[in-house]
Amino acid sequence: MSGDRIRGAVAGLAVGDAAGWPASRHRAALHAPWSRRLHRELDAFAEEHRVTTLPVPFALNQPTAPLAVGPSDDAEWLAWTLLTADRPRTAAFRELIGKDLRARVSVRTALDNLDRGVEPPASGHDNPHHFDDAAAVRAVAFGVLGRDPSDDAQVTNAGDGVLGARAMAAAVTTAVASGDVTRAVAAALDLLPEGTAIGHNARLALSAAERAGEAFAAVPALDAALLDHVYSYGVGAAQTVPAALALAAASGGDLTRAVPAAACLAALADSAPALTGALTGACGGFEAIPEGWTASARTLAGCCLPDLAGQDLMELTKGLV
Amino acid sequence: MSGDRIRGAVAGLAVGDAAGWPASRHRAALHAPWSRRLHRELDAFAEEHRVTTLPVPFALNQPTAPLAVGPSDDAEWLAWTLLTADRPRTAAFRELIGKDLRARVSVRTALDNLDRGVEPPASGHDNPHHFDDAAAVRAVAFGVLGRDPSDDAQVTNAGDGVLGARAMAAAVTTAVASGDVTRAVAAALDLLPEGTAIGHNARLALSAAERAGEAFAAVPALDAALLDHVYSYGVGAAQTVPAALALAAASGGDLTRAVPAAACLAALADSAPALTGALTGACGGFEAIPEGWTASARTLAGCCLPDLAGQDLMELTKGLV
Amino acid sequence: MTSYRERARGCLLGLAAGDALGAPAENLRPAEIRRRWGRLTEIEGGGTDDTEYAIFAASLLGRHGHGLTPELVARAYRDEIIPRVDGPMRGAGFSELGTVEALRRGLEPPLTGLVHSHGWSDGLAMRAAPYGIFCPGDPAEAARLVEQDGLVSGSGEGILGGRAVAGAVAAAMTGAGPEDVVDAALAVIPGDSWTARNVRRARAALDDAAPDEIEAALHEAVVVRHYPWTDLAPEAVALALAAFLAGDGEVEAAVTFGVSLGRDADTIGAIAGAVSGARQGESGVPARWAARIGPVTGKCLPVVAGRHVLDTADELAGLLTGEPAKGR
Amino acid sequence: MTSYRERARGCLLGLAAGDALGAPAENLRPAEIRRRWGRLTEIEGGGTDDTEYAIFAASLLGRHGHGLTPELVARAYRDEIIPRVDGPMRGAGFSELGTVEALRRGLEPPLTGLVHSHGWSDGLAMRAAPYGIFCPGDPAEAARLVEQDGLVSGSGEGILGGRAVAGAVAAAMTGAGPEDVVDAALAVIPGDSWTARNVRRARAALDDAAPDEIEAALHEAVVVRHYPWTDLAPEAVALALAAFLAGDGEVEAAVTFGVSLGRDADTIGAIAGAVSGARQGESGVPARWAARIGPVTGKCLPVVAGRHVLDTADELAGLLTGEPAKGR
Repeated sequence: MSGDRIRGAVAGLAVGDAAGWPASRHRAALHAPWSRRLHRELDAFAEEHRVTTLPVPFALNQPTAPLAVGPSDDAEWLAWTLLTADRPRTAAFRELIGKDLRARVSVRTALDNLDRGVEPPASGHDNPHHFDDAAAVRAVAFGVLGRDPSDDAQVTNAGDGVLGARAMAAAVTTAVASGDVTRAVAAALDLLPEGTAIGHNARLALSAAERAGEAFAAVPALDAALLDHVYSYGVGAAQTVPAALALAAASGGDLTRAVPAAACLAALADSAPALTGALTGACGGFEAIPEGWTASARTLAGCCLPDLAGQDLMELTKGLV
Repeated sequence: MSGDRIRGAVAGLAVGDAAGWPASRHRAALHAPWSRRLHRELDAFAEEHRVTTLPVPFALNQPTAPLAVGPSDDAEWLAWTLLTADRPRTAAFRELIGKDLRARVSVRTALDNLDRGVEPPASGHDNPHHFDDAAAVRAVAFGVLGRDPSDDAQVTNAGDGVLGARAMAAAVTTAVASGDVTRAVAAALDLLPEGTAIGHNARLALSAAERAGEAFAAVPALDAALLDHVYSYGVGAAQTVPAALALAAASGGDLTRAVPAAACLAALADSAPALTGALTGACGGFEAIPEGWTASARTLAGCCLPDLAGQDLMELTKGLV
Repeated sequence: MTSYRERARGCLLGLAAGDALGAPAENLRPAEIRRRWGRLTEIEGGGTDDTEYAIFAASLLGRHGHGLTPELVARAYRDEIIPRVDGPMRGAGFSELGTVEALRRGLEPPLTGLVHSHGWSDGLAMRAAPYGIFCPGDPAEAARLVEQDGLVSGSGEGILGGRAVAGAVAAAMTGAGPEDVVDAALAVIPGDSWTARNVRRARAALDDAAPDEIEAALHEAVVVRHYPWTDLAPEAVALALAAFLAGDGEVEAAVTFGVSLGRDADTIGAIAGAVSGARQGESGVPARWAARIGPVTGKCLPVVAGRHVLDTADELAGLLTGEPAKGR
Repeated sequence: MTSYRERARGCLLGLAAGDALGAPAENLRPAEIRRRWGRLTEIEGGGTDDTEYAIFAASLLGRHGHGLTPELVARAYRDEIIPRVDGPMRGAGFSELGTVEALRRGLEPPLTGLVHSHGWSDGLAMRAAPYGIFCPGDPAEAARLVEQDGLVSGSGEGILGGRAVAGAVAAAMTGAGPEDVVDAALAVIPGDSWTARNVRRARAALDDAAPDEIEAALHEAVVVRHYPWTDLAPEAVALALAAFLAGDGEVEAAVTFGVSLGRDADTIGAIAGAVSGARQGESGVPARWAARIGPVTGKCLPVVAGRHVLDTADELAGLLTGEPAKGR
């Protein structure tokens, strides 16, 4: 039974990763660079001609498969973490230096730091995106393994970025053990001090979602409570982790309600659905996730970590039951 | 009771319009042009540096209100249609020529055609986007009024674009009268010949969604059935109207399930959620829509039709009960 | 009198030359073309999809003649095009790529041409010339035949654009005067169509505009302003036929004027070259252009790699006269 | 001996001059700056947010002195900044704008500085000079005071950047040598911080690099590569202090070198100008620069419109000496 929930956490992250609008943008990275340049030119054309027809990623003279529904950046980084979880974290990251890969600003900067001799925790701290949720995504792996994600997290993140990772790992571990979303959320909250942005936002988000009563209904309140929009990074742990906790709670742990609601939080649609999917997938288990989604979300595209192209994410959970 | 469903159709469209990822892109049109140019430059930076942190619309030295959850292009064009529904359609469109506005390629080209003396139906036919769903969005107005949308539709569209409008109007009229999603979908299907792309796709979509059993579960199957991704225009009536019919049906007419699922069909997230919201809003009525959504979706931003900035969309339904 | 063979060779040489001449001018504004080349008169590189697809269309006629049906065309796509689409398919238009996707999904024509959003593509018009060659003096039959091909990958105005070009070539194959050729094109499409309106509008612009304003007048008459792509059949066909008229049906004048208009310049050049080449025959195509036309590379359609338009022309002529194709 | 008043005037004149000189170089690469100006030595236009926010910070000290608290700063934002944000707020940094949003939502410090993602902004460092002026010879108190301001709009390294600059100015107000000034900056921030690491790294780069490689070495030492914005305090403060050292504590040399580094050039120039100006006093600021500094326009902070940095300097000096401010 906990095996089903372990698989649910991993598949749930991939489903949420695939459900968000940005997934096809990430997957389109597999296309030739001119394709994305043309995308920007079309956007400029629409601006100039004042037409509202926004360009969506397209496959002109490029393979169409990357634009089908499928997992993207977060699922690949989760897979990489599962594959390397038993190795010392700094050593695992060091192997990525110089490789052809795509990653969040925090990870890119951390690799640059390691390359310059800046070791953890400075590698994650001396980092303009120390607050992003790269480590929180990877923490799903440590959550299903029942391990502390801190050593991993501080390679690339600091502050709210590390707290978000600890909260996600604790929530996933608790959800895998109990299937109980209330207990999972409480386990996360225990690790998020009130005086931090992420701790403040998590409590704000949970009460806003509770008032709304249901996941989709909570979206406008979460937008108003969490996002400042001045320069709204879409992947800040202080926004995405609280949104995931709140939507998981509001849905009663139902992935089919929580993930699409997360995708409606437009500014957070890159990773909030993935984190939400991991939490609710862990609560409900793999078998509760619609088959069409697990079928289309389990095979990695290699859009961030080319070595993982074609890898079946669910294979990586085989030893973990 | 049908008054509640009329208001539900109108509010539902606005809610779906607000729920999709592209809404804030449209609303950001209220910001200074350099803001969107900078957005494209940030996208190019991310490409060059191979970072996955995608820029989301931001409000640096710009008002933040446009980036809060709210309605965008489709809600404004619906409002314009409600305001002008009693006027001859060509005359109503003619008044827009030369005005500062933003619209789909079909509408922009139709205004250009009218300006050159190309009258309907050629204005909608001699039109590279004759197939888009601009008229289908406006048809929600004719649906709640119980009128034929064809005269309106053919000003800007032809072929599937006009069929989509007829189908939407019929479905909304039936939903307002009956509250029954099955009958509403059947009314739409009656007007969509099997040998057309929209008719073919509608039947394909409905059976795919029925097999999936539930709205969110149906998303991957709809993606596989409807989208070719070669050059996937996000607003083709032959894709968005079938998706809306299928998700409305799969949700049993439940807006809180159908609209967020539509937002997960990434390539169609611009207008499929809006059309889905109109159908399910008409089935369930205004009171069934979460209050947080109706509160944030009813005030128009003026991002496409500046004269409508601040207009309360629900005021326009007052005479229609 | 110019033989069918000479006209067929002139038609496809003109098509290939216009394709190659126009390729570097594609999507440029006329002013930018003038800035770069003055008048663009010399072929710089190879041709594109226009030539390769025309050779493929001719091969369909060689096998099926007047018995061609959409089902046979779809089968050729499935047997000869799709298996060789190895990873990305390069150099084809949206409509062909959309059609390949539709065929892969198991759809049959006409749905294969309806389910993508580029039914109006000039992808049929660019390859319509062989149908005109095959029906000299019979524009209606040429138009009927090209429609069999078009129903697989296009719809609406895309099919009408193919019909117009096939009809024009069929008329030109008899050496008809330029105005008669354009009348023949108009005769095989509905008057109440975007393509017909554009052809009439372009013709009127030619009549009314001062010589130095013709380019601008043609753009004003038919170019879609608020749309980012240029491969619209109603536009490309109208501009190509206008170029044919402006060049008084002479290959060099028609093609160089056609490519000076920018937009889908290679296809405009290919159509103008095909129609005028059919009218004048092989001798009408400048020798310096003909010298630049070699076998196609198959970069867009691997199945035709190594084929030469002159061989294709000879085969088509052979179908008409019953003679086997001679060497190039 | 140079008076506090002369040093205060030198500090804020230097800040305003560096801000104005660097403004056109913001976000340019050093090579592009060289291409455009050779060495950028002449002020072209007005200053930016650096100067206006510094004047605002000084006004806080004038009212609250050593009793300044984050609550008082937040009240000043609510009373004097937010009501005048009429529609868009121009010319401020992310951190100030994010803080305004947080205050509008009813948050209190330190959450107002924590909930946006730009805690590390150099927005505090750019306005830290008045706190140093106010605490001559007492870097620790200058740092404590600037942190009260910083807790409203920043966090972490953003606050440390402000502390370092305030500490440096406090030391410079006694005419300390350049190395001692930088040591004072380091003394008021944790050694295990990004800012301290960057200052040490920049200093080492200055020591090690050949003269024509200093710019590149400084970039290599502290510039974040894979991030699109340049307003990071650990970077701007390290580059500004490096410029101060490279210019041997002289205003013109320090500021012109600082703005040659690009990145957040106006803030780098402002900080280098403030520290060196405090050290040299008003006479150290080139007269041609001083002549270009007029009252601020209030384009970033309407509440300070019409104020002149020299009046502000005199008021701060008056607080120290008990004398009322003299005319400019």
